[in-house]
Order: sequence, then structure tokens, then C-alpha cells
Amino acid sequence: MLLAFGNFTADPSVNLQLLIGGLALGAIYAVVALGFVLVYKSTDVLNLAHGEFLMLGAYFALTFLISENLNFFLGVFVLLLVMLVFGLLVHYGIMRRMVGQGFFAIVLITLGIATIIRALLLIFYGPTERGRLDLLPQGSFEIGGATVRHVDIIIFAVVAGCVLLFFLFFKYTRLGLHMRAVADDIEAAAAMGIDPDKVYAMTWAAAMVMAGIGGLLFGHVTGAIDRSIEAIGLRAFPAAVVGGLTSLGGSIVGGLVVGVIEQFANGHLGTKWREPVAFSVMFVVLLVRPTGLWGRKDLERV
Amino acid sequence: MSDAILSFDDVTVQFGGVRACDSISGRVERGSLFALIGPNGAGKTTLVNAISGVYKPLPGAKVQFHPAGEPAEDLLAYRPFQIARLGVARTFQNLGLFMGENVLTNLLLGRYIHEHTRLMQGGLFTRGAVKRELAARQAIERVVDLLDLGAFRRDSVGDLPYGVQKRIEFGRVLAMEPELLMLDEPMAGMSVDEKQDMIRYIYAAQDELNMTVFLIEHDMSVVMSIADHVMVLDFGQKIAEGTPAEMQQDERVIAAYLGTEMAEN
Amino acid sequence: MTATENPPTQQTAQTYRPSTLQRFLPFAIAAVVPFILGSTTGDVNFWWKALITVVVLAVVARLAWKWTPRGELTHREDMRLWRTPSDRSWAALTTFGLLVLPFILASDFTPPMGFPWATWFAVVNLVLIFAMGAAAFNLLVGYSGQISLAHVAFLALGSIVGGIVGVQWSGGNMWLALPAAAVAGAVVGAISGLPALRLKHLYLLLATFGFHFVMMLVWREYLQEYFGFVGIRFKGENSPRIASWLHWLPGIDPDQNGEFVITGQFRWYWVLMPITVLSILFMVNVVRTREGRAFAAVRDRDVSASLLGINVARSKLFAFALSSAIVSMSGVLASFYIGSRGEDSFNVQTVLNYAIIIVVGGFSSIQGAIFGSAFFWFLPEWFKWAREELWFVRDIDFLSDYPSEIDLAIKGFLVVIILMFKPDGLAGMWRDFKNWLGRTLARSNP
Amino acid sequence: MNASGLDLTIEGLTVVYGGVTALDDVKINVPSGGFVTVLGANGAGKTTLVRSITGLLYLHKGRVRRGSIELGGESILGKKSPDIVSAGVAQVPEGRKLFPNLTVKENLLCGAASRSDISGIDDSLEQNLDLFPQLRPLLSQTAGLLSGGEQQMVAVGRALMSQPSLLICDELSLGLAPKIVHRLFELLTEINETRGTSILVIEQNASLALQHAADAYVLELGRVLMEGSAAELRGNPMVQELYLGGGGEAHTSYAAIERPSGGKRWGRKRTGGDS
Repeated sequence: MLLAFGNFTADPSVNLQLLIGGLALGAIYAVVALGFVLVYKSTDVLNLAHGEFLMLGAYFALTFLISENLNFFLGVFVLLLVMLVFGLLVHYGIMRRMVGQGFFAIVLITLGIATIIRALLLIFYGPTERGRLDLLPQGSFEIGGATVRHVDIIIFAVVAGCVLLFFLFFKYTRLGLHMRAVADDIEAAAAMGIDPDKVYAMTWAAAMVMAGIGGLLFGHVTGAIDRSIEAIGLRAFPAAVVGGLTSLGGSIVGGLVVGVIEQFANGHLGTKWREPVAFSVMFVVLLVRPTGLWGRKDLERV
Repeated sequence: MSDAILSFDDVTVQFGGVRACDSISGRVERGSLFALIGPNGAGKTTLVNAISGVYKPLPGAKVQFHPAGEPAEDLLAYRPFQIARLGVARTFQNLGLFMGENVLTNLLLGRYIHEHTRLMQGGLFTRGAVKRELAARQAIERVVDLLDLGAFRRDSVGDLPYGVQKRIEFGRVLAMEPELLMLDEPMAGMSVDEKQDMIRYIYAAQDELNMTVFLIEHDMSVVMSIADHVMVLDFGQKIAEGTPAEMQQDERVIAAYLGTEMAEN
Repeated sequence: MTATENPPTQQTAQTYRPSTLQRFLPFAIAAVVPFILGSTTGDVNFWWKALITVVVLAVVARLAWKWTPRGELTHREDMRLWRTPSDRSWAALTTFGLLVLPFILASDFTPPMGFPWATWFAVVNLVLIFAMGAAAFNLLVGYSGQISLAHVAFLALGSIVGGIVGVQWSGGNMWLALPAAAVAGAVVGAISGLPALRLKHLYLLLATFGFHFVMMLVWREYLQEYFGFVGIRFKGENSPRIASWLHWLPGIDPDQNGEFVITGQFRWYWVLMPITVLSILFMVNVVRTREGRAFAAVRDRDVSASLLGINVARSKLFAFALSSAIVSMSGVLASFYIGSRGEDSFNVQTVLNYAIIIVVGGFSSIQGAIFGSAFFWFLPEWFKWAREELWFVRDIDFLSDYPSEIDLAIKGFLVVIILMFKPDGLAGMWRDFKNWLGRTLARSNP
Repeated sequence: MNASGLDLTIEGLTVVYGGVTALDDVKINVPSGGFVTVLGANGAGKTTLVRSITGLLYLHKGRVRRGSIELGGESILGKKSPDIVSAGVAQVPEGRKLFPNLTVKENLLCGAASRSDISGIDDSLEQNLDLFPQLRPLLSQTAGLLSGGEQQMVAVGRALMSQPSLLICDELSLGLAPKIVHRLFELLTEINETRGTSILVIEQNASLALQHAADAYVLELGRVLMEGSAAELRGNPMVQELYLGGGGEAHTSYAAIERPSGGKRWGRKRTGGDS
């Protein structure tokens, strides 16, 4: 089989454009990866429904900000509140019963949740695509022949802010401490009087809020809001793994790295290479350093 | 000294900064009952893990296995499954059984190294495969008989009482027909009656099946009654070795076991 | 020889007395065969019918005689796949059902209330193809514990091999493509399993998912290179056919041009059913012999397994190779049965569909795959029928407005509910039902 | 402001995991301000006992079938572990179970998870550091990197952070040098005497436990085999036999087992034959 290699170009402005596009894409991956990492770190659940959660966020943003035409800040507040409640529902309704079940069963149940969300969104919003969100500044400026959108900068800032916020939260608050304790050893945490149930519920709520923010942001950069945007969940996997599934900061770096690599593969090799290249990078990282670049390794004794 | 079936020299196993086993040497005589004792956390299981290939000892260690009538093998050069095929079988302190499977399946797994049905033959259920399955079944029926497991053949192992599970695991290593049988606390959590039964089974393995037994045990009275040779570990170090009678008199052994003020001085 | 009454020495399930039902069921089934042959396939001549009837009767009589246990079981008898009388009865009923089903479906019978009889045949054939693939998937992830999302990649591999060997080389020779796909599947499967030697759980899942995307790239390249964007046509001039030297077989009635093309649901059924049944039996046999036991051992505790002398790495690769080979074969079958495969035939949703099938059917049990795929394909049909024909459902506009979406939602809810409350799935429910039936019958007929 | 000890009364406790009974009709009483030890070999059900008291059975799919557990006259059976800790039960789990990736200080603070008086937590931290002065320079160390003895001190300190009225120590001596274990037991005695905290020690190291405790129970196969004052049990020949490796009756009964003669059992024809 002949795999055609695309045209490599030496034009620096093209490469710069690819780099900027990659960083923008990477910022989105980082939002999604952050959601994965939050849940995985605290509850040991690999949440394959995160892409759907993000889609849910995007659709809700559409409803509250466009259809209901709420004031921007009020709309965002309502959006995040709804997502938070939804996160609590996911935990208390479903995931609570799955604590202690096999790994694959839990992965599959998140797939079930994903399916339900997709079906419900189809029922209530229909299969037709909606336009993208346009509430954040839409302009762009140029650097060295490459275009930078304002939205990309905002996304960047928001993601960095979220990571910082989470970092401070985990480091300095009591609840954050308890969440880390549960992640370390659930039984010991329970023995100390920390309620793992509550901690898990908070984790799901936080992840869902992250998905709400992600949906809101992604709604501004995607071509159109339709049911295909859940694919972002799968495409962000390499980012989460490369960064290390247990590291919040790692998810940002992983997101950026994978975003840039994807954009370069896209620009120089062709669109079809995007996913294979990203997943190959992930594969190599897995084999060389299974815990990712920043993930921590737990000592295991037989 | 007659011939040794197992000899190990300078075995050191390190986890992080902790030396779970520190330069331990010893030899097990063919046909004897070798007992390894010591308080919890003394490094007994770690030593067995190093011999059976689960842990890699630090360089410098030497573990030799002498199968009957064959040249000695350096066990450190092999991976665990190869060591098992050489004729060294072991049980686990907290059971290495497959809890979801039934007793027959667990015991048949003990025959894995003896019957050689390939994947394809098994899938097509060829005549040869049936014959070998049958042979394996007959072999384990002897174990079922010996250990009185007949009532549980198709019960899921996880649903059976602890004592029976211990017996099944013992049966599984018997089915492997090894030359060297390493038992890691086979009587933990058993009543005195059950312990007596287990001792009878161990005798049977020794006398009728010509196995050499390497026993880790916590219960001093059992060890003192049945062992030919005793080695005592404490904090990863060998503190004494000799006949059971000698061990009972040894001050360091008493100190290690009683954990009293003596150690403080 | 009569059944000797040896009182069981221990409490084992070792001593049987054959039940009346069990003695006569095989004969009853065999007796129906001539009727089926006589009533439906008119193109089989009289002597063939007579011969088949005699052979079937002879075989059934022989097996019934041999399989009727007397007194205590020998180990050989105890080792049988259908060990207990009720096992055997159910197996006989299933065989009977599988033989009779196509004739019933092909008949002119129309059930009342517009029950979707006509669509059933296509659904049954799809169920057979999917059951084969799902069973292999379950063997890998459920039974052997090697988590893989590369499942659909092997369906694609089957299509590629079908395209190269079956279409490009031989112009529609599925019989050549099947073994080729099995070999290719085994080799590529073992390669895709290499990460399993180092990775577990989550990381293995992601690594195999990466393999999925690589395979999709290969698939698109292959399509583009040789077939353009439309896809590969496996039907029409590329339909599989029966070689002319086999045309003497009963039930094979060549078309005018002297060819016997496998087309139409009835003919496909007789191709798919045996292949599916045989491959599932193959997997069941693997599971109950040496290497299959090793799969389970490696799944539960790999350290303990390796100390039993099991080469854990080899065992894992075997599991991957076996599963992938069978999935690839089902990929070939699906390609030829469905008739064309294009760019989007193997998307991520298909991976999810197979996951739904094995969860609903029953995780880690091979027969669960059959229940699961039956459920997966029949649910939309029945749901459609209920929407159109049942008066109390018909009136709910909501349901008729969003049929496929509600279908999807039902599947999602079922996955969640089954995982939460009944992890054994439909296969577990079926087992419970059989046990209940057995107990009830035993009570009523001491 | 230290809470005085509460008494713990366990009556007829029967616990099962799946179909396996781990505890059978266990009756144990820790008087207010008392120091009680429960002895037993591996698999005797000691850890199950701890789990039942602290409400953690559910994590291991265990279930209390019968019996009652009362703390200070109030039933704590079936309560969730946070409520049990709030009620005054703290534990040092078997194998220490520190949070390996958290610092020593964070580990200690986790022990105060059930407390609502935020201001009091710092005082408790200080008190604990006075008790274990060795820990003071280690406060910002990652707990997983400490030595075994230091880890055990953190574990005890962590348990004390909730200001318990009952402190349960599971296998305190596991894998520690006798000197350190000795020191830990002295600290327990001190806590018991100065703060009036009731203490329940689960141990394999019988001699040491019997030295410090007032009352003792011996658990075997899920049942209470013996109970009495520690002094009584220390003199009991059977206890010596079981835990101190003496030469009592059981010894002779093992030695008296005859070796089988002439391959009678192995190789006998199978039972399920087709004759």
C-alpha cells in the first residue's frame, strides 16, 4: 500500500500558522483532558462519556445564551449550575453503585451514559446542526503572517485559570485535601471519617462544570454545534495520556503537545493522518512511560 | 550432608530502601521437610518469591535447583513459568486460587504443565485432546480423593470456606507433581483438627509422592513437631538455623518471637 | 442394559437417571426432519429425502443411545459439553429450532396484527454474523480479561482481506477469503496484543483504541487506492457462489446459467448458521480445555498463573489471535452478506454497538453474545412494530417522532441498568430461568 | 477539652463475606477508659472485627448478619464510617495505610476530617507533635518515603487528630522493630492514662500486648476462644502454647500424627467410576 506523503513546506508562515492552530486546538484538548483527569484521579473511573458531557454543555449553552437570550454572565452561571446538578445526578444515580466493580464494567457504564445523552440530545435538539456560539469577541489579529483569533486567547486564559484554580483548591482547601486522600487510598480515607461518597459526588460535579466550560468554549470554535462534537472526547485521549492521567498540569501540556502534533500532521500529511499520528504518539508514550510524562507512579508490591 | 535439592546463596531483595531479605543462604535436603519461620514481616514470603522467580534478587545471589538425575539449574536465569516447569511449585499465603472458577478447573490448571493440548486441538476437541483431558481429569481425581474434595467438584471456589480453599490450593500444587513443594503458611487460619489433617496431607506428599517440602509456617508448635530442619528469619535476616530442638533453645529465636525487652538491650 | 441404581457416595452431581423427556426428545426431533424436507424443499428428489431421513434417524439413535447416561458418570461423560439431562434437552431443542427456523421464515405464513415477520429473516442472519463477532469479542475482553477496543479494526481487516482475496483475486470467492481472513486476523491480532504484555486496564484500552485508528487509516487508504470513495462491492458479480462440482448436493439447484449464487436470506442462512455455530462451539471448546483455562487463570491472577507454569505472555497473545481471527472471519461474512463496505462502515459507534451487545447479553459468557446480538437487532424491529401496530403505543406521538433516537436511548438505559443491577445480563437471566424451571419441574414430577 | 473514653460493647456479632462466616457470635467489651487487646493468628477474624466496628465492611462486600455494636450506649452498627468517626472511634489501620502521596502534615490533617471545630485542629496538631517530636522536622515530607516506624507514628497521630474516645490499633507491630513497637505501646498506655481514651489493640504479638493491656480476648476462627485479664491470660498455658511457641498439648498431638504407610490413599481407584 502506498501511503502518500503530503507536501512538506519550508514556508515559515505556514508552519507558524500550524503552530498557532495547534495551540488553539491543544487548549480545547486541555479543557477536555482536564475533565478526564479530574474524574480519573479521584475516582479511578475512565469516563468515556466526557465528550458527551461536553456536547451537553455546548447544547445547554445554546439554549441558555441564544434561545433564552439570558445575560451572558447569568447564562453562564445557569449553565454551570445545571451541569453541576447533572454531575451530582450521575454520581448519586449511577456511579455510586459501581464503586468496587470491575474496571471494564465501569468503562462500559460510562459508554451507556454516553449513549443515553446522545439519544436525548437528538430527541430534544434534533439532528440538524446549530450555528456556532458568537458571544465571545470574534475578531482576530496577525503575527508574522499567521492569524490568531481572539477566542483562542480567551480559551487559553480560561484553561490556565481553571488549572490554577484547581491547583489552589487541591492544595489549600480542606475538601481538596480530602479529595486527594480519597484518591490515594479510599479505605484509609473512609477510616479517617472522610465520606468517599461525598468526595466522588463533588468530583463528578466539578468534572461536569469543566465540561460545561469546555462546551461553552468549544461552541465558539467548532464549525457548528451538532452531534459530531462528542468526538472531541475521544480525540482528547492522547492529550490526557501524554500529559499523564493523574496530573492536572500535565493535561495542559499534553493537550498543547498533541494539538500541535495533530495540526502539523494535518497540514503536512493530510487530514486522515490526524488521528493515527496522535494515537501513535500516545502509543509510544504508553510504552515508554505508561504513566505519561507527568503522571506519578505508584509503588506496587506483589 | 546428603544431596541438596535446593541451595540458595546471598539472596537479597530490596524494595525502595527496605531490605526485605538480606543476604540469606541455605540448602534444602532432598526428601526433607524444611521449615522457614519468623514473625510477620520477617521476609519469609519474600524469600520464597525470590526463589520462585516472582521477585528478582540483587545481583550476587545464587539459587540452584537440582532435579533428580539431572544437572543442576540456576533458577535466577528462568522466568516464573519456566521454574514451575522445572518442578518447583508453590502456594500463596493469601491464596492464589481463581475464585470465580470451580474446583475442577482450579485443579486442572495444576495439570497445565503435564498435558499438552494445543489451542487448535482444544477448539476442535480432537481425539487426542479428549484423551489428554481425560488423563488430566484422572490425575486430579486422585488429588480430590486424597484431600476429600469430592463434595465440591463443581462449586465455585470463592463460595467455599477458607479451610477448604486452602486444601484446594494444596491440591493444585500436588497435581503439578513437583519435586520441590513450597508451602506458604498452608495452615494459617485453621483449627487444630484442620491443621492435623494438613500435616497428614503433607506427609503423604513427602512419602508417597517423593516431594521435598519447603514450609513457611507461623505456628511454632507445628513446625517444632514436623520439621527436619528449621531456618529462622527476622527483619530480613537469618538469625538461626538448625534442628527444631535447637531452635527452641536459641535465645535469639525466643527474642524474635516474643519481641520482648531482650531485643532492646 | 438398564440404569443401575448406585447410591451416590458423596454429594456430587455425578449420578444420573435419564428422564423420559430426555430419552424421547431426540427421536421426536428426528421424526420431524422428513416432514420438513418433504414439505418445503421440493427440488430435492425422493431418494435424497429418503437417504437423509435414514441417516438422520440413524445418527440420532446412535447418539441418543450413547449419550444416555446410566448410573454413575464416567469422567468422559462428566466432561461433556451438555452434561446434565436438562443441558441436553435444551441443546436438542436449540438444534431443532435452528434447523426449522429458516423453513418457517421462508413460508407464506403471515402473523396477525402485522407482526414484522418478513423482516425477521434479515434480522436473524445479521444476528448470526454479529453473534459470532461478539462471542469472539467476549472471549477476549470478558473471558480472557484483555481489554480491547480494536474490535472493529478487525472487522475492517476482514473486509480488506475479503476485498483483496475474495474480490480482487478471485472475483467473489468467499471460501478463499474466510481462511485468509482467519490467518491475517490471527497474525495482526497477535501484533495488536503486544501492548498487553506491558499494559493493563486503562492503558491497554487506550493502546488498542490507537490501533483502531491506525487500522481505519489503512482501510481508507486501501479503499482509495483500489476502489475509489464509493466502497467495495461484494454483491452482484462478486457474490459468493458454490463451486460447480458441489452442485450434486441436496438442496442445491443451480440457476439457469449453471451457477449457484448465495443470495437471498434463505441461502445465506444455511451459510451463516453453520459457520456461526461451529465457531462458537470452537470457542466453547477452547474455553473448557487447557489453553482456555489458562486464559481465565491469566485474567484472574497473572502471578499465580505463571507459577503454575503458564507462559502469561504467550497466553495473552493467543487470546488476542484467536479472537481477532474469528472477528476477521465475521468481517468477511458481514461484507459479503451486506454487499458493500465503504468509508464509514467502521466508525466508533460500531465499537460501542458491540460493547452494548456483550453487556446486554452477559459479560464474560460466550452464549451471552448470542442473546445480546439477538436483542440488539430485534429491539428496533419490535419497537417499530409496536409503534405502528399497537394501539396504545401508536397514539404516543413522541415515540413515532423519534423512533431511532428512542431506540438508542433504550439501549443506553439498558446497558446502565444491566450493569448496575444484573451484571450477568440476559445470559444470566436465562440461566436463572432454566434453574427455576428445573426446580419447578422437579417439584411437580418427583 | 479531651473527650473522655467511651465504652464499647459488642454482643453476638456475626459477620459474613459472601457465604463465608468470618466472625461468629463474638462478644467483646471495652470498658470506658480501658485498655483491651484482642489476640489471634492470621485469618482469625481480627481485621474483620475492626472493619465491623468502623463501618468499613461494605468496602469488602462483608455483611453483619447478627449482633450489636454499641459505643457509650448508642448503637453504631450500620452507621456510615464518617458518623462512626464523629461518634468518637478512630483507628490505626493494619499496614498503616497512610496516604503515600500526601505530606505528613496533610496526612495528620486528614485525621481531623470529621471535626467541625476548625480552630481546634491546629491545637490537636500541636499536641500530637508534642507526643511525637520526631515528626516535627518531617512535616512537609511525602509520607510514602518515611521509614516504617515513622509511618506508624504518623498513623497513630493521624488517628488521634479526631480526638477519639476509642482508639483502635490494628496490628501495630507488623513489620516494625521491637524497640519501636515497645515505644508505641508505651505511648498508647500514656494516652490511655492521661487522656482517658479507651484503647482496643488487635495484635499477633501477644506478649507485648498482654504486657500493656488490662483485659484480653483470644480470637480463633472467628470465635472468642478465651477472655480474661491480661495477667490471667499471660499465665495461661494454652496462650503460651499458641503464641509463645511453648510445648503444650497441641504440640504433642501434632508430633503424634503417624506418617501414612505404603501409598494407601494416593492412587486409589477413583470414586466416580463407570463400573
